[in-house]
Amino acid sequence: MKKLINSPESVVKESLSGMQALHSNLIRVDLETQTVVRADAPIRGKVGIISGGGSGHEPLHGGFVGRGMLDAACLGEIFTSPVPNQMQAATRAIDGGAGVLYIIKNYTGDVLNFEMAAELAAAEGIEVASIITNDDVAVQDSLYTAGRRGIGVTVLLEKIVGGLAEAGAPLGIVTEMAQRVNGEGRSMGMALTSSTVPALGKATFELGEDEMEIGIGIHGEPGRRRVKLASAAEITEMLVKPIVEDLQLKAGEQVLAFVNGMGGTPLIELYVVAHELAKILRGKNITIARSLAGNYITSLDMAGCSITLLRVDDEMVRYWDAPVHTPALRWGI
Amino acid sequence: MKKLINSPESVVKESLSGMQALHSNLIRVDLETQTVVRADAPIRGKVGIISGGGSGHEPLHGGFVGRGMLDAACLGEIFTSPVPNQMQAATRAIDGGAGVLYIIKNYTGDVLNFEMAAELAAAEGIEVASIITNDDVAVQDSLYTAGRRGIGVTVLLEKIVGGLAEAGAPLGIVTEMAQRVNGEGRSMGMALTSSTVPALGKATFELGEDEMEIGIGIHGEPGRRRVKLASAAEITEMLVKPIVEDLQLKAGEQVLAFVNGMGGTPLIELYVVAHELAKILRGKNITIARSLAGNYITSLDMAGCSITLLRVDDEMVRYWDAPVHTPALRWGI
Amino acid sequence: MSITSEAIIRWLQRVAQILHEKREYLTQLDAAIGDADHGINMDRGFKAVIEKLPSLANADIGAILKMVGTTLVSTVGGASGPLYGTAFLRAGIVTTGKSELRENDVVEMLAAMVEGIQVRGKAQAGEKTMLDAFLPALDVARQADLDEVEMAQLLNVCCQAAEEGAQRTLSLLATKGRASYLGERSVGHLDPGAISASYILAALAEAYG
Amino acid sequence: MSITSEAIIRWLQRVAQILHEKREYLTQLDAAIGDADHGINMDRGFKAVIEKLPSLANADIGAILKMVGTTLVSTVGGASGPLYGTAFLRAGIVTTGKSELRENDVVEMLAAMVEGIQVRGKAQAGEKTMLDAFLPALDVARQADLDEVEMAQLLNVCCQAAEEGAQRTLSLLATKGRASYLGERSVGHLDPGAISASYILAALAEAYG
Ligand SMILES: Nc1ncnc2c1ncn2[C@@H]1O[C@H](COP(=O)(O)OP(=O)(O)O)[C@@H](O)[C@H]1O
Ligand SMILES: Nc1ncnc2c1ncn2[C@@H]1O[C@H](COP(=O)(O)OP(=O)(O)O)[C@@H](O)[C@H]1O
Ligand SMILES: [Mg+2]
Ligand SMILES: [Mg+2]
Ligand SMILES: [Mg+2]
Ligand SMILES: [Mg+2]
Repeated sequence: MKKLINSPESVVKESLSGMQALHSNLIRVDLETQTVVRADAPIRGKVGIISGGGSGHEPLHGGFVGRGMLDAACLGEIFTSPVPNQMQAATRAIDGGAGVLYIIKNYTGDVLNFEMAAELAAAEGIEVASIITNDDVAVQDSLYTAGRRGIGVTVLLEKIVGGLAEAGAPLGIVTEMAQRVNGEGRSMGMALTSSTVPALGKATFELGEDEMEIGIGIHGEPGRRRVKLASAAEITEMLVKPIVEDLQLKAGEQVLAFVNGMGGTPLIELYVVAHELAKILRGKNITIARSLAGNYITSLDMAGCSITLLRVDDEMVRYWDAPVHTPALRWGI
Repeated sequence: MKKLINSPESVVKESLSGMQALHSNLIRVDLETQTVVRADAPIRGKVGIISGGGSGHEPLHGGFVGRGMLDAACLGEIFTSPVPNQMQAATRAIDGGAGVLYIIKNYTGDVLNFEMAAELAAAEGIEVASIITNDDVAVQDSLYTAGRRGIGVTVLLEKIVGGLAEAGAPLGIVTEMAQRVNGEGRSMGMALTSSTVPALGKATFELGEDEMEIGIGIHGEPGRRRVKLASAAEITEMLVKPIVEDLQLKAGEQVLAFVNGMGGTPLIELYVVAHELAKILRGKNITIARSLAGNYITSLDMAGCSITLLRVDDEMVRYWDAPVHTPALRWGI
Repeated sequence: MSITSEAIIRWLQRVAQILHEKREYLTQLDAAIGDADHGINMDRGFKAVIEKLPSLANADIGAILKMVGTTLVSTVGGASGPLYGTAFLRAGIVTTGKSELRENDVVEMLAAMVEGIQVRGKAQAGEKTMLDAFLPALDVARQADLDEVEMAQLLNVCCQAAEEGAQRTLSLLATKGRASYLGERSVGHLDPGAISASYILAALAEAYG
Repeated sequence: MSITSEAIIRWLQRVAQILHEKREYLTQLDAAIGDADHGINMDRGFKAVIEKLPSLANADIGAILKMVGTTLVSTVGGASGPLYGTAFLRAGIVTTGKSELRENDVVEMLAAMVEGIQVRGKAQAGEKTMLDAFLPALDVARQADLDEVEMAQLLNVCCQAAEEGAQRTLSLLATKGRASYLGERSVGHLDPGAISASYILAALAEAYG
């Protein structure tokens, strides 16, 4: 295992400490509870937005804390959901009296821990609403299973909903927007290589030189199927087709297109995928109203990418465009 | 070789085309000449800033074209300097009558090709000044050799000088600032893995599981020495020490600290390095006035990092903070 | 015979020991169909439990088990944290004030654990989860208690049923938890949570014996 | 005997062929002490040259070589593009209007190439660059011309000197170009540009012979 770390045990806290050192104008990091909180929190009268999950997906979620996005992020160990006490600490730290929205990616661990945290918050008299993102079309949705995973849409949702909350919208409206964004967004990912969990010290799965995994999540798990390595054009097609079908995207519609790297894939390749994506969408007469390309929701050092399409309306675009100032996303400020 | 590409021959142009598809509000890409030009160029009366070099360093330089930074970038093949005709096309496209500054990283190829381009521009009556960045302390500087390489400082210089040019400064002042930034900045890099040039199809060099290269450049070349793998703390020390010494940084001084990933290293690790860097600087009573962490000047999919320290004064900080809107760096707009 | 508070403490110590020894193995199992952290998670959680045990030297079984529950909830994370946490919390509730457990108390305790896991996780038998170890264990414990089988034997059949149940997850298709994302590819792998559950029940038998 | 325009065309075709065949080898050499692109660069450049040759069927040698120079400048990139480009441009200038080259013209042409490379690249003998092939070739060509050696023999000694010079770069420490960044580690590797230079001179001997 080759990583720029000191030890598997210390990587999460040291990385958070590095964030603190570089972004003390934006965030306060509590190393004890592994929470990242907006430097100016709590903001009286503003709905608080909290997200969280395992570490290893950087910049998600700590890198999205700041004006116009998240009020706090709770980070677990690598790929391990945070525990309710962390959410409790974050909720207390940022509650401005207007209620709090939990943004939860749909994984059993995340859902259960946030659920327990919501029970704790309720007991303290803090109003909490939750949105569970589940945009991953690689997984069959069903009432009888754990359902689809939450992946790329989470980033877009945190920005749009964060912008809305910053504008002063009440908890009900913020939650409704969160549901709408989650409802209009779909994603799918693929891996060229496995990631390496520091504590495990070696690749989670072995892939042949001519193989790849299609339909992966963000926890280094293998995907839905292992297939022969293909060209960027073919890979993009494999990812986009199920998204467009599931979203029933039609000619004339507008999307926010998000080409996300899994952590080990350089930008030059992500733009090749963006090129293929733009070609496919052009062919279907679907317009890219806004876009994002880069490593935003990652799986440690995994090489690969995911594509997210979000069918946008004017309101979503307005709050996407709204000023944001976080370690990882910044504009207008 | 595992990459999200269609073919080694098409990767540069397709990646540029993907940039164009996602950022048509900011840039115009000419695929024929592989130049990226500001959408609103030429700007009458503004000094034009052009940089360029081989591809494979994304987002450098194409991702830095836009308001407040570069007017144009010329991209060669992977790790191969662009040719004078490209610089000629870019110079013509962006010349606003106030002269043009070429920002050149010190590599024989880049220097020679830009030199020929400057001769062509002069023949056309366009005033051209050049700055050659040479911040890499891994390489001994000497009159009798090719001298130090230009690496991380280039990114910071493009931002600061771009801000100054945007503010309307004349070519002489812009060039002087470029020289000052280059003079006050030093960098050093290291690799955990080799990068893989698409046309070569395999790693440029082989590294054992317990080895790393110290003192690398950005072209996938081996470094100054191969040593045993070490902790993030030790690696950071190895990189920072020669920088601080060469810059003769003293207690009480202020720096812009730049922790750069080589393309295949995820943010979680870069922040661990940032943590170590902040610790070292704190120990020397050197203040981090501004910072940047992420993959900005890369070497394809190489895992590793470089550290750049730039001794800043108020004027540099002012133009660092000035609004910028490019595909890869954006704030204040 | 009955299980004393001391035996409960021995149980937890033994669990911590086994989970530490099996840390890599459980993590490997999780690498195949999950995210390669189950062993790490459980080891972290039970280490924290062990650290708190001294402060509970004279506590009743209910207090001890509730402490285990809250400690697991606040240190394990992932799916297994809230699930095992709730299981032990509920075990603590039904054993509140007790300083020893008889056969029917053990059945009640196991039933409370299973209920806790199901209330949180909403899984049924056969979904390839820790329940596929717990449910058969509860079934045989219940039957053994009806048959007035005495403690050592009850714990033995119980841990054997858990072990067999855990092994049967090999051929199951996961429909809950992280392994469900793999669909058909989850078949042919053991469920890490079922295996850790079988260790926990095995440790109880050992601690009593 | 003299070198005709047709022989010059054959030379360039042969260079393109050799560089294409040696593309991987030259790139490998560059991987060891550079950035793994020299073979790719040279192959791209001479492919472009070959495409333009038909339009120069009746041109004089100077015009052909100038075309080679501008084509290399505008297609090769890297260090080798401006260096070989300038070399051929200058070769074209000193052969302007000529439809055949005698022995002393060849010497003049080689001298112009070397001068072009040095004006641009500022390197001297022994710095582990293409000059370490070109300079010995120029020296022996000059001597051969003084000795009134005839063309075939002149080209042969010349290409042999280039080949030997290129091989001697193995033990040199690089102080110019990308390999200079490696310091001591550059010793023990051949310089890719010196090897490509030796191919170019070998092709001239072949094309004539
Ligand atoms: N809904 C559920 N009900 C019961 N057990 C579950 C459920 N979901 C997951 N599990 C158990 O949790 C185990 C995984 O635990 P762990 O790896 O620690 O958490 P995570 O899956 O969040 O990484 C699985 O092997 C399974 O036995
Ligand atoms: N200053 C110089 N003078 C002469 N030749 C040089 C000089 N610098 C580099 N070279 C030659 O160029 C070759 C490298 O060419 P190439 O790999 O195509 O360009 P780059 O180094 O830009 O990748 C070297 O092997 C060397 O022979
Ligand atoms: Mg986990
Ligand atoms: Mg090159
Ligand atoms: Mg797990
Ligand atoms: Mg080269």
